[in-house]
Amino acid sequence: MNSQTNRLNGGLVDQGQSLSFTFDGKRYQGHPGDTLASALLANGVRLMGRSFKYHRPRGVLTSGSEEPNALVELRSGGRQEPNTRATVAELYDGLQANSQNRWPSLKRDVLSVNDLFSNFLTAGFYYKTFMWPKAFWEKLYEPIIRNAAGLGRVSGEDDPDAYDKGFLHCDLLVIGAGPAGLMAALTAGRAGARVILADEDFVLGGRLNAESFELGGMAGSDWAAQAVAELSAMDNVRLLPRTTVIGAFDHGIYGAVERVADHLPTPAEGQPRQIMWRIYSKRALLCAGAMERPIAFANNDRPGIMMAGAVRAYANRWAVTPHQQVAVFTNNDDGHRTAADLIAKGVQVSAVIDTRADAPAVEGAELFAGAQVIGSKGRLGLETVTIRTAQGFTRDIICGGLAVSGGWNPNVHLTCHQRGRPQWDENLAAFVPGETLPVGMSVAGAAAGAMSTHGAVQTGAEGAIAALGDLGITAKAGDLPQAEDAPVNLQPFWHVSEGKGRAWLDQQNDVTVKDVKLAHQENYVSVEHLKRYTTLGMATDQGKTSNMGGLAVMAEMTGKSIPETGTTIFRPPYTPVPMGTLAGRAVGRHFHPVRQTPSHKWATEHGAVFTEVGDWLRAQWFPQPGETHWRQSVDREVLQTRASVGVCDVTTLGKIDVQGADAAAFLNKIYANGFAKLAVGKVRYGLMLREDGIAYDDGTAARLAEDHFVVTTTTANAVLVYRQMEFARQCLWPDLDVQLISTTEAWAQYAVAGPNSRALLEKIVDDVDLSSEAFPFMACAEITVCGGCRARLFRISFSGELAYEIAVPTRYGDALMRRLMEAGEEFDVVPYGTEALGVMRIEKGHAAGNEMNGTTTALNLGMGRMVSKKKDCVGNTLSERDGLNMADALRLVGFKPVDANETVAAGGHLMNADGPVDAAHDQGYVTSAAYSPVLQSSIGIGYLKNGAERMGEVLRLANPLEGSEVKVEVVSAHFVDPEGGRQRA
Amino acid sequence: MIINHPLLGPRDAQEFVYLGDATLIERPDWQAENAAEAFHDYLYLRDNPAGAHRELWYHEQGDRSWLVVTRNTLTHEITSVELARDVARAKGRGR
Amino acid sequence: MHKLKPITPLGGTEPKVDSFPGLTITENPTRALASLSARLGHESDCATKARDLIGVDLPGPGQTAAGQTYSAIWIGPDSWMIDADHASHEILAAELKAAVGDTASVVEQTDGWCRFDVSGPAVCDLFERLCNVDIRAMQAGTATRCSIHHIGCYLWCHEAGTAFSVLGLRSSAGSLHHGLVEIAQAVCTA
Amino acid sequence: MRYSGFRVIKEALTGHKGWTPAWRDPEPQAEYDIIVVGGGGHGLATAYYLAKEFGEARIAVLEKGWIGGGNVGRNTTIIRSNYLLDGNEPFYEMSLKLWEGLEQDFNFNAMVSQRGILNLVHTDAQRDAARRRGNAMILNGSDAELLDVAGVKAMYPFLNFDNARFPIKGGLLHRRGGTVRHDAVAWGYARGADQRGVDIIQNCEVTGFRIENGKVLGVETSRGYIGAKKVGVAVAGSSSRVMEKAGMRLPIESHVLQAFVSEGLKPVIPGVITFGAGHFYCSQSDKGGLVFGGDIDMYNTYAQRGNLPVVEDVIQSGVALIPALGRVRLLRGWGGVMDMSMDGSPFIDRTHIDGLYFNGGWCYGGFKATPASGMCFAHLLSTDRPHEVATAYRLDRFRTGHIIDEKGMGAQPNLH
Repeated sequence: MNSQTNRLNGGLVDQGQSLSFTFDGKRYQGHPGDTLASALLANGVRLMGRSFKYHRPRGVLTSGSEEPNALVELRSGGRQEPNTRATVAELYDGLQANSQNRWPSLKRDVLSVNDLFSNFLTAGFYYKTFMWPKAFWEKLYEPIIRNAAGLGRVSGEDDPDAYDKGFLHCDLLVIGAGPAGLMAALTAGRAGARVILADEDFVLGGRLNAESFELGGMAGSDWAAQAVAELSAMDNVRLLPRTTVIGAFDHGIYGAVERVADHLPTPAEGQPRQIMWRIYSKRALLCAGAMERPIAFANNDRPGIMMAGAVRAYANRWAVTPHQQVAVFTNNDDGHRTAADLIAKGVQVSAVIDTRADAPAVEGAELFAGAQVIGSKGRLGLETVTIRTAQGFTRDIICGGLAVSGGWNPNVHLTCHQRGRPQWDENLAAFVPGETLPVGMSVAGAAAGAMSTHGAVQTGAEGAIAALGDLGITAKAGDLPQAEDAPVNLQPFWHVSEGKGRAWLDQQNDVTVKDVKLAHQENYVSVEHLKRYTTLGMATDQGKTSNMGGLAVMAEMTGKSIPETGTTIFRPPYTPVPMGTLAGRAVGRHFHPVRQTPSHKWATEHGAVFTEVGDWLRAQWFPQPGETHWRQSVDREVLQTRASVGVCDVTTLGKIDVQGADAAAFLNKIYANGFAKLAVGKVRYGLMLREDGIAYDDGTAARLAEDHFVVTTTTANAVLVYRQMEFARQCLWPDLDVQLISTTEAWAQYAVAGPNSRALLEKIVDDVDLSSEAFPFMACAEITVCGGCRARLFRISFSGELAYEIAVPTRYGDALMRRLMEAGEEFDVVPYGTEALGVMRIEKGHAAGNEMNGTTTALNLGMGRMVSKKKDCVGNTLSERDGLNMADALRLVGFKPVDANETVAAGGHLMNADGPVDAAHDQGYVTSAAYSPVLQSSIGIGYLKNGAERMGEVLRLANPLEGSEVKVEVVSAHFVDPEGGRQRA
Repeated sequence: MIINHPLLGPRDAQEFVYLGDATLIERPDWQAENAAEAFHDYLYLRDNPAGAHRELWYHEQGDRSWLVVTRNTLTHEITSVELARDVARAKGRGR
Repeated sequence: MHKLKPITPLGGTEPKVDSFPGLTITENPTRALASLSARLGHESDCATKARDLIGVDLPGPGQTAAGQTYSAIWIGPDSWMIDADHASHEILAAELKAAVGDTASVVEQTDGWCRFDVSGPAVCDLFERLCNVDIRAMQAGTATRCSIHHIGCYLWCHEAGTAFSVLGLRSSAGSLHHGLVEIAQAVCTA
Repeated sequence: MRYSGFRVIKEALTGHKGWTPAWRDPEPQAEYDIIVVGGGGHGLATAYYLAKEFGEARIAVLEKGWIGGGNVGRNTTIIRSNYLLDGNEPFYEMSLKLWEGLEQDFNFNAMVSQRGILNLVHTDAQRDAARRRGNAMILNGSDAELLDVAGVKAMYPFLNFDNARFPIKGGLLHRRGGTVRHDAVAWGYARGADQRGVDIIQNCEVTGFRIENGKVLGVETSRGYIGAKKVGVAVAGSSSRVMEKAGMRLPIESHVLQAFVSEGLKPVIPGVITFGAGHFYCSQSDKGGLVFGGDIDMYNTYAQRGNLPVVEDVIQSGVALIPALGRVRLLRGWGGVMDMSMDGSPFIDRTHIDGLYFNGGWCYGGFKATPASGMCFAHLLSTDRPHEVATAYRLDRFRTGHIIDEKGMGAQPNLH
């Protein structure tokens, strides 16, 4: 037998097919075309959720994305979606939903006890109590509040679905596919413009599918289907159903979310769940329609009390009624349509209660003109409403559903996204789009206040023609389809003052008329104060169904008009968006691209441990059989390099090719030290300052020809230095003849370091004399290797050993690494990674990122004399400020533990040998530390006040964070070969 | 936002890196009497108007041109876009 | 000929090819590249000398130009990327420098880049989910910089709507390839 | 009226008739001893402490819109004292201590909740920096703990530990950091100040300063001229605009920082957590919404709204850190205009105009600084001497080179 007791005939659902789904574990049947809400109603389920604060039983209020009440947890496991609106959840076979914010069950929710204490839990009560005893807030009160609050649960499991992002371009973006949007798209499409038509619904047509009246001499839904068919046949039109335009951003850019697979159990293989489209529109036409608003009255929140337009939509589109007996409560003609449509569908309309004394008659139902609903009964679902008639009698009316209409609010949300303010329309008693719209946006249809179907198609066509006109595209109006053009007959009416019990404004956040009155009493009168104090409109619906009511009550209290009282502006997103959709594919391991070095393949084969250096993956060390701790590997790599020879991939250093007649003059300006006189075939260390005089980056510049340099930067600053050099070239010295381009990736570069590096390279290079006489320290040359492979050779050293850096075109980098290892066998060559590199540079006292931390000067680094005063260069003027040249300025020095077994910790702070250990007595800090296998001791370098003058002094290195304090001796930062003899060997 | 690149036409601002006040082009003379003061004002006291603002953007994800964009900081409306190199020359910057 | 064996940006000895219904993605390591930037005040000499070598005028912003042997892509004011077959023009930079002399700066760029040739009817569906370019409006012979999965790329249109090349940073070839393939799987559902 | 649980019960039983306005709406007087321009958190706190701690009378707060409408009402509610540099840490530590006693002090529950703030580290260099900072915090009397991966896992098991592009290598935990109900801070200070006789005047925009021979005499406002012996300006976000009326140029740029909140969820994130490999920080409000933010939009702006790229960048980082967030929905985003200073640190100082004082340049630091900023600005306004923990916040520090650059980014406001 059919359990769908409230299913009517007809509608846009396929009653020939059944879909099975569960709600709170109970199995139900629905049909293709249903939403979860329509299917539950069809099955006689009115109770769908619990409210946020008082855990009041709630049913579905609307039939759209503005739904505040019917929020469920959809799906399970990693796909569990809390707070899913049953009104937009498309039914699929096997759909699984659970109610939320209740325990143990939806019918019996323990926390509904809150409702009994509601009088104590009025707006803002928590600001006035829970302050004593102080400790109790965090330990007792807050945990209770946190557990009671919140709505759905997040599973905590990883979301298994993928999300795409995309970029679309069009002449005209039409937002909303109701009568106005469809007419606009047709008009623009027929004119040949590039059109995108987006609508959040899975069936295009908007209210045309929810109403019973005709358009163009046929059922509205048929006209919509016909229009959609014509549009989908146009190559220049792109239809985006199930796509919500979530925000209007600067310069015609719109965000839109397409729900690709939410109507399926799981996305198809390789398919995303949703797509985040960024739409670049030359013009946009907002045809978002309007939203019906409630009338507040005592206990107006019982399951079964719904918006009149929603009841109509359920009946006409989904062939569903909330109950077999429904009453209507309205202040305008539109509410009467609900009565008529229900009657036509065979539903008993027990009464039409119209606040207007002159309400038009209704056929087939009793009319109470000039009457009000003053209360309702029914614990888990509406049973009766009590009304006060025009004559002053009270009367109970039996009904399981009440369709409420307080009039319609144009859907102005997107017009506010750039902080435009809507303006008041007396006739509609509603806000309509204001003067200042986002640039390129215009509005048509009900969203613009044209409430009739005729008004919609007319303004839709006109809107499209005008928008395209701006773009020089001529579109023709053509004949408009025949449509109803009923005027808006409405008598503003916001809430019923009579009646026992609370009258609800914001049903999700449980804000009542009383709460607004209290806010007024306590002077939280400005709309923003009202919102924040009562939480009105702060729920997941952003107040779509509640803001107006709250404003109206506040206006009543202040004696001002509604527009004087103010309006809250809406913010993106229009409806809540899964964060996965906004994140897209760049998450997990693909959060950032990976940059691999030329020797990556070889290093992987040789068991390298890799580390992230920016986006680069670099070999950190190369464990050998038997090595159980990384230190063993690193020590070996260091010792073997210093004893014989080691090879390290240094491709990641930035390389910028600098050419031009003025190349030398240019480098002279961006480096603090001089470059004009650097000879061809030579390399020089360069220190770059920021304009504020702080050390920025360092590297080398090799002069390959009079007009040709290759500059290296640190790995971290490669992009920034290139940017800064382009700034200097284009903005500061535009008439210097210099051209720049990055060659970081084009060359595979390896450091070959150690006493045997020359001997090793001699086996590789094609007859080049590498003797110190022919190729001294800091020499460079373009050569060939391995029988003719183009290469660049630099004699520079980061390790302090006799060392070279050799570069070949990247594609040969892998082969060169293999060749170097093979040729180096006789010297027991080792590959070394970034750890050994770091150890050797600390042993040598070379500054790196930890030292050039953006706050240190050349003086701090001990390079004060390098900053030329004889020329103009970036940073030299401001580097002379007193604050950067204090007598006791920090100086880079070395540290050794007095007891060689102790460890120097990077990040430790230096304190005098005796005296207090606190910030006031801070002498400096250690920037980098390592274990030196050469000195067989932990060592560090760092900054010490007046450090250059304090050699040999013993200090305390305080590391209270890790509870250690070590005595360290101040030494030169050059632990190994301070004279530099080795690198010149 | 969309920046109408003088050479490439409309490009998403996301392709650009923002630097700020275009007066950063007007770097003071290092040998001037008041060089220290001039550099202080140049680097630290930049324009920050509520309204039309001339500012430097770098097309890093594009052709690497530095641009001078005139943009309203209240509405984000962009009224002109120039190649910074041309602006710099017009300001008398050279070698 | 020297003894060093090249590998492709994806690390193979042979270029990688991935086929999908309506789409083929081919790694292409067979091109040589060199940048050409006119020296200040020598812009027109540079243009003349370049034309003598390439056989066509250097293209303007957003454009490319194809000669018999060489093609040119505009990459910035007075700057171009010159493209030729690698097997026969491995020392493209040297050839170019010889041709333009002191009128321009020339820099070898061949191995700075990885290149994927992407073709088939689904190519626009692919790129509209990869980069912020009006791909359906892109004409043959145009090229633009764009960002794909945070990787700076050149997108070069050979045939409107069906044949493109993507040039990305060589070190990121793996990530770029992953990005192309995972979206190809999403858009190419036979 | 004093707030208390007892009072709530009494009012509930008597129909809530007794609740009085949280603050009055007085008409401006002709003259005040001290005028504080700006009814945000800092301005209201300044007025509160002037009245309460420095015994000043005849004080007015002038607000162009509604109080608490600036950044105190549009931030991510985080409080902390985890700064590195000597110029900053003592100030923020004093601020945190003030937070700890604030509610009892001004008799308003602002839900100060010391849930702990955890800065994740993903590289060895970050760990070294975290160690230096943690030690600086402890040496300044604050608290810090260095966690290893296991320690982080124990607190936040659902972070991306196994499939991360930049693996988590530990974190710096600051247990006394946490969150506060931001609006309540403005209301609490306003109510406390009002009860001590301060005139809080809303919808009163300062349109100019009356200055004669180098001394300020009062302010021109949308509600007429108001005289004052001293004027303190605390209008972060609009500092350049307002001080321009006094002929001053500031080392400040205005940028927008977007913040976001998710739909309400049952408790999932206990404290405040910050990603070290991307722009993302997050906490969960008592109502259940995840409150999070990231980086600023990078360009100068006075529009209290941002653009899509930053939204996507922030949320990308969020999902990269917490994969389960993919299913959580973003409810709302908003933008606050920041005073981004040239070194990322604020100003609390006299100006070259006698009687005119300035408080601003708070970058992101403003909310957590509210109590100390109010206390120190009140100290300066009342005694003409800087408070000992705020001596570094001088307007001339770029001229002298005594810069306070926590991030080491230099004169590039949008990078601080």
